[in-house]
Amino acid sequence: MSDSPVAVEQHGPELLHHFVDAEQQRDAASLGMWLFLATEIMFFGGMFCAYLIYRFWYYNEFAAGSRSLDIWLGTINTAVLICSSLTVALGVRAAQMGKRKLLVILLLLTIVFGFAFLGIKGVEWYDKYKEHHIPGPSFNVDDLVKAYPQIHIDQQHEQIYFSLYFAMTGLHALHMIIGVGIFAFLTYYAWKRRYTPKYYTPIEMGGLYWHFVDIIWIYLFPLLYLIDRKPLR
Amino acid sequence: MFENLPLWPVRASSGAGNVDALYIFLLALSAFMCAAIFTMILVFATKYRRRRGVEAEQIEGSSALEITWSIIPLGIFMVIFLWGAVIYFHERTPPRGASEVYVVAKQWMWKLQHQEGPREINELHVPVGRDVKLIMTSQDVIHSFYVPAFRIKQDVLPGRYSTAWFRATKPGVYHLFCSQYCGTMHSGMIGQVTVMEPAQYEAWLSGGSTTGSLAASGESLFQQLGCPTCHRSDTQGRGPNLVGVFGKPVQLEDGRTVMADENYIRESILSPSAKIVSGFKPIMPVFQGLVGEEQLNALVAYIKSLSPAPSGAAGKPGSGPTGTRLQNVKE
Amino acid sequence: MATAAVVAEREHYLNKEYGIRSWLLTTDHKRIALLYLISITFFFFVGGFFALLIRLELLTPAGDLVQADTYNKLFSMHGQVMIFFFLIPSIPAVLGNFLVPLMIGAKDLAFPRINLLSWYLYMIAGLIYIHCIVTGGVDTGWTFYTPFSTAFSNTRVIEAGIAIFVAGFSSILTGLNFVVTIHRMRAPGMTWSRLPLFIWAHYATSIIQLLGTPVLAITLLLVVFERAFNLGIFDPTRGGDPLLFQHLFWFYSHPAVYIMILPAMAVESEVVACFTRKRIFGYNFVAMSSIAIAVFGFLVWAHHMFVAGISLYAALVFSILSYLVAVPSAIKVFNWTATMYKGSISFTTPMLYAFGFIGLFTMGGLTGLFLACLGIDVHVHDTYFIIAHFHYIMVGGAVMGYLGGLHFWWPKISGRMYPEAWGRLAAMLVFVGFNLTFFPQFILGYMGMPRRYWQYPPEFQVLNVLSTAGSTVLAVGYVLPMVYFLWSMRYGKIAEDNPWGAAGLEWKTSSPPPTFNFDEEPEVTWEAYNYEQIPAPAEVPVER
Amino acid sequence: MSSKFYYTIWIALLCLTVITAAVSFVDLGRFNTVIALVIATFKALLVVLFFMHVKYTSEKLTKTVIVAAIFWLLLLLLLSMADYTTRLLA
Repeated sequence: MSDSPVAVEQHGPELLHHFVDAEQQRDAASLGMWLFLATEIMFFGGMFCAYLIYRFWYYNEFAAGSRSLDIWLGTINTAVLICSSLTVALGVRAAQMGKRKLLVILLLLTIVFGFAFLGIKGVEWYDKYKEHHIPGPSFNVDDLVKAYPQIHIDQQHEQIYFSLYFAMTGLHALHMIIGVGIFAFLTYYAWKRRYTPKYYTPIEMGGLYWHFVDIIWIYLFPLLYLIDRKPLR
Repeated sequence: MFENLPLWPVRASSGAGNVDALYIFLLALSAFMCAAIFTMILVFATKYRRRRGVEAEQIEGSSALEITWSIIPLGIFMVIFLWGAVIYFHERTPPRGASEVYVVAKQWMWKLQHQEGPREINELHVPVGRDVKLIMTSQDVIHSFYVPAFRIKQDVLPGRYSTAWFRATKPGVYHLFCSQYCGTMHSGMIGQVTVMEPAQYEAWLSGGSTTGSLAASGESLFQQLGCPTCHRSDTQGRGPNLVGVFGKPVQLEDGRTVMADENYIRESILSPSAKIVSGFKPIMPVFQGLVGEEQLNALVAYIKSLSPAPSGAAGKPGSGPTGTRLQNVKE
Repeated sequence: MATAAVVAEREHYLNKEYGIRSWLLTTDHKRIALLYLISITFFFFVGGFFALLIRLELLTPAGDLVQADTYNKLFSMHGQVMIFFFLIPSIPAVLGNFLVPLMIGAKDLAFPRINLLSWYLYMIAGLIYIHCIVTGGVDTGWTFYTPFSTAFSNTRVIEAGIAIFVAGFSSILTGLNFVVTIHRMRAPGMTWSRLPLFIWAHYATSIIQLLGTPVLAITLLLVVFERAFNLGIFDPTRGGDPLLFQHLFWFYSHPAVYIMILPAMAVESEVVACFTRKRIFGYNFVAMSSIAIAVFGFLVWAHHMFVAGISLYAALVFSILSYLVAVPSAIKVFNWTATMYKGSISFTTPMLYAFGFIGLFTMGGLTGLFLACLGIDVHVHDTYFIIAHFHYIMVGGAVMGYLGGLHFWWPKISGRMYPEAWGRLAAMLVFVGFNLTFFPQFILGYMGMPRRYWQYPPEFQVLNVLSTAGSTVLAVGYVLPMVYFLWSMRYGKIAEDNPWGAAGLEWKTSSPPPTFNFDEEPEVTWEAYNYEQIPAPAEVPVER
Repeated sequence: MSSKFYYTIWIALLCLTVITAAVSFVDLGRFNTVIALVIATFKALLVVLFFMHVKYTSEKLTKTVIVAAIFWLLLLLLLSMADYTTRLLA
């Protein structure tokens, strides 16, 4: 997807010709980034809308599908992303204070957390693949029907839950991949001493993007994993 | 007055006149607005065209004027809204006791079945003066049932029923169009609605092959599929007793209450676990893929026939015979 | 192509550098505007070609010119090309790109490189779409309704979907750039209440682009996923709701109508003010009505679904909300008309387009009342009445606005005057041809002719013949400006800096402007449309 | 802002994550969903206000953008639900 990296346009450390001063340049970048995040909210919003309607219609299937996900991996992944948000926040602070080495380390840590998240996500997807829970001709949830006899599951409707699951986590993961790419870029330039306490807008903007992707996951986690975990009667 | 104008569609249903009246009102309103604005522009353009030595007069604007020309249109709009809403409400609420025609749309034909039994393809015969309710579904993509002479249109969706109704008022042959784009031969998915005098219609009805009523074929299908083992007509069955269910609210296991309409019955056959009736277990097998749309229609018609026809059908001439027939099936 | 015509010695954005690289790697908003101009003109003629074939096919009731499948592809691709590759970018990406920084006194847009990227995204989308066209095309209608698009169409839906997805991001980035520019880059003294109405309308447009387009993007992406990876979000056989697609689609696509029409209104405000030599009547109301249209425009989408099977109550809600958005549109028309009162009106080509715009937009807007009205919509939905209505808005409104604006600012863009007589002739041809093409379609629609019909019952033929006849006149009206604009770049009279005697910062710099727009940073000390302080030109400049 | 402050937010976020996962195992009827969403919103607020510095930004415009985006999202959700929740009534 072509949407994300562009919003963190790499301004040169020097003031670009069409701005009056550095403050105007920074304010423009910040507003631009926030507007971009607003469009991202609407982008995921379309899927949230579909989710809301189908959860309202097919609550049982959503409950069963949610139970079939690994809550441990989900929780760990949430924690991983929160840790990455911390390193990003600390990284922006390091950039502000001109601590170059610390900045590079924190950026690298963020990337590591990013990969950890994607790796765990990959494991979860692979499990779904093994269980034939990927929508399509080979989709089969007999295992869920057997495991949760108390929940009335319609196999067809169950596909809707998993379609949404894969669409939402897939697009979230795509955003993560883009984020890792952006951070690789930022790390390189941080290493190259491009950022100073006076000019670290790209770090800040990249950070905003990363936090946003974290927030999306903060919502995806309860919406997908925690629909219905209470003991079955 | 527009009946004989070639640029105006025929009015052949009880609702068409209402739609035309509102349309003429809107046309008059629009013509007036256009005339007013265009006249003003023309007058200003001639009167204030550029002349040497004459400067434009700078006028800031006027809040009073702005509010006036916001509020007055809004008031008119609300009148239009209400008028249109009344017509729409009327169009979307089929009168009780209407005779029913089940419609199955597929690429690219209309399959219709009267509750009395006769099947038609791309043709619909109806008598003058009888309320006809269409219960429609699609086998593939979205279609739309459109009869311009009746001013009715309703999209026909796969996976659920949508309904429309009309009362024809004028004998004749009218276009039936598919108005929702549905693929290659979208423009070939047309048919005709033949409106006949009641006597002629009865003759037409008895002239066709006697397959028995739709409800009757639904009943035999009901037997064939083994439904009566659980859905018994007493309270001892493992499934709910279906007598008198249709048209009444149903208490569900999860506490919700839903109206037992055509879509509810349809869903309960295809995906029984979606809405479990309070006090019953989800043991019914799924019939998705096992019964075709037309069989489903027959089953729905049968289950509807188990509920007494509403007595509100009085005062609608021509709806008599079907009402009694339905009640006969019941026992 | 634009570089060849320039002979003046003074350095400006066109002659500063030459060569293909200086254009393809430019970050100058004015050059990017010209890149857009060339590319959307190309797509306009592609879409126009499809339209002509459609009209020719409909000359006779039988489907005799092309196959049914071909016809279905023609109207689908006509819609998609015209909407996503011409109308959406037309005024914002060409005139907006050129004028927004000039009008607010900035050197460039806030993100010049993103601006260029947005053009490249548009070109990538365009190339994917052209590939889609030449390898078989797409037949879903421009609306991609499921389940036809996901499970039944055998054409290149995925490719078309991805092309429009990418084009959407181009549109988002343009909107983002405008909002940031308008917030951050205004010259000293250029307060919000001094902004030209052109800027207000573009600001409103950008809001829609930012908040609506992503929803279209995700919706099309889900359709693509459904075709490519067997996901089942809209699939009725798996319990999905085809109406959900329509909700999401129209959440963008109804406001998208305002993406097309608001910028045209932007142009009209400037043109009407200039050629009546007056401040626009009720500046505040016209400015706020743009914002109101952008906001209310998001509340009305399901009026496209009154017969689709939505609930009765939802239909009532969306119908009443639809009337809300009609009020600010009406305010604009009344204010333009009132501006002419006691003005000093000259009948130049842009003004003729403005007259045409007001007339056609009024008719399009009034017929919109018919469609928002539940009782009438049931009958006319999905008929030629709708076709006529939205062509009155999009062609009668948006394209007239675009052409009017192009004439109005052509001296600024190219530094040359276009031939006025030819301009007036083309404006008249467009107006007459347009009405001849689309007015009969209102009647056809009420008579019941459904849209997207390849063959039709013979009683509809007379009106269809009229319509086809009109479309040929319209085509001539559209080709003419392209010819004389090209001609004027070499042979046109050299334009003065402010040939119309217009207010606005863009006329205070030279024609064509220098690369950084102003030789000295402007400081604004006057209100918008201060026509009492600007001398009118001795005569309306006419070529030769 | 001191790094200690960021660590505090981080700890809070981790705790909330554990809490939301744990609470989901307790049968609270409908309130399970409500609590899960309230906690998620609280977490999101922590990230937006402190990690993304919205609390300390002097600019109203940033807040306006966020509020507008959420408002538009609610428009999409609520007006769509206006259809879906009333379909069975008719």
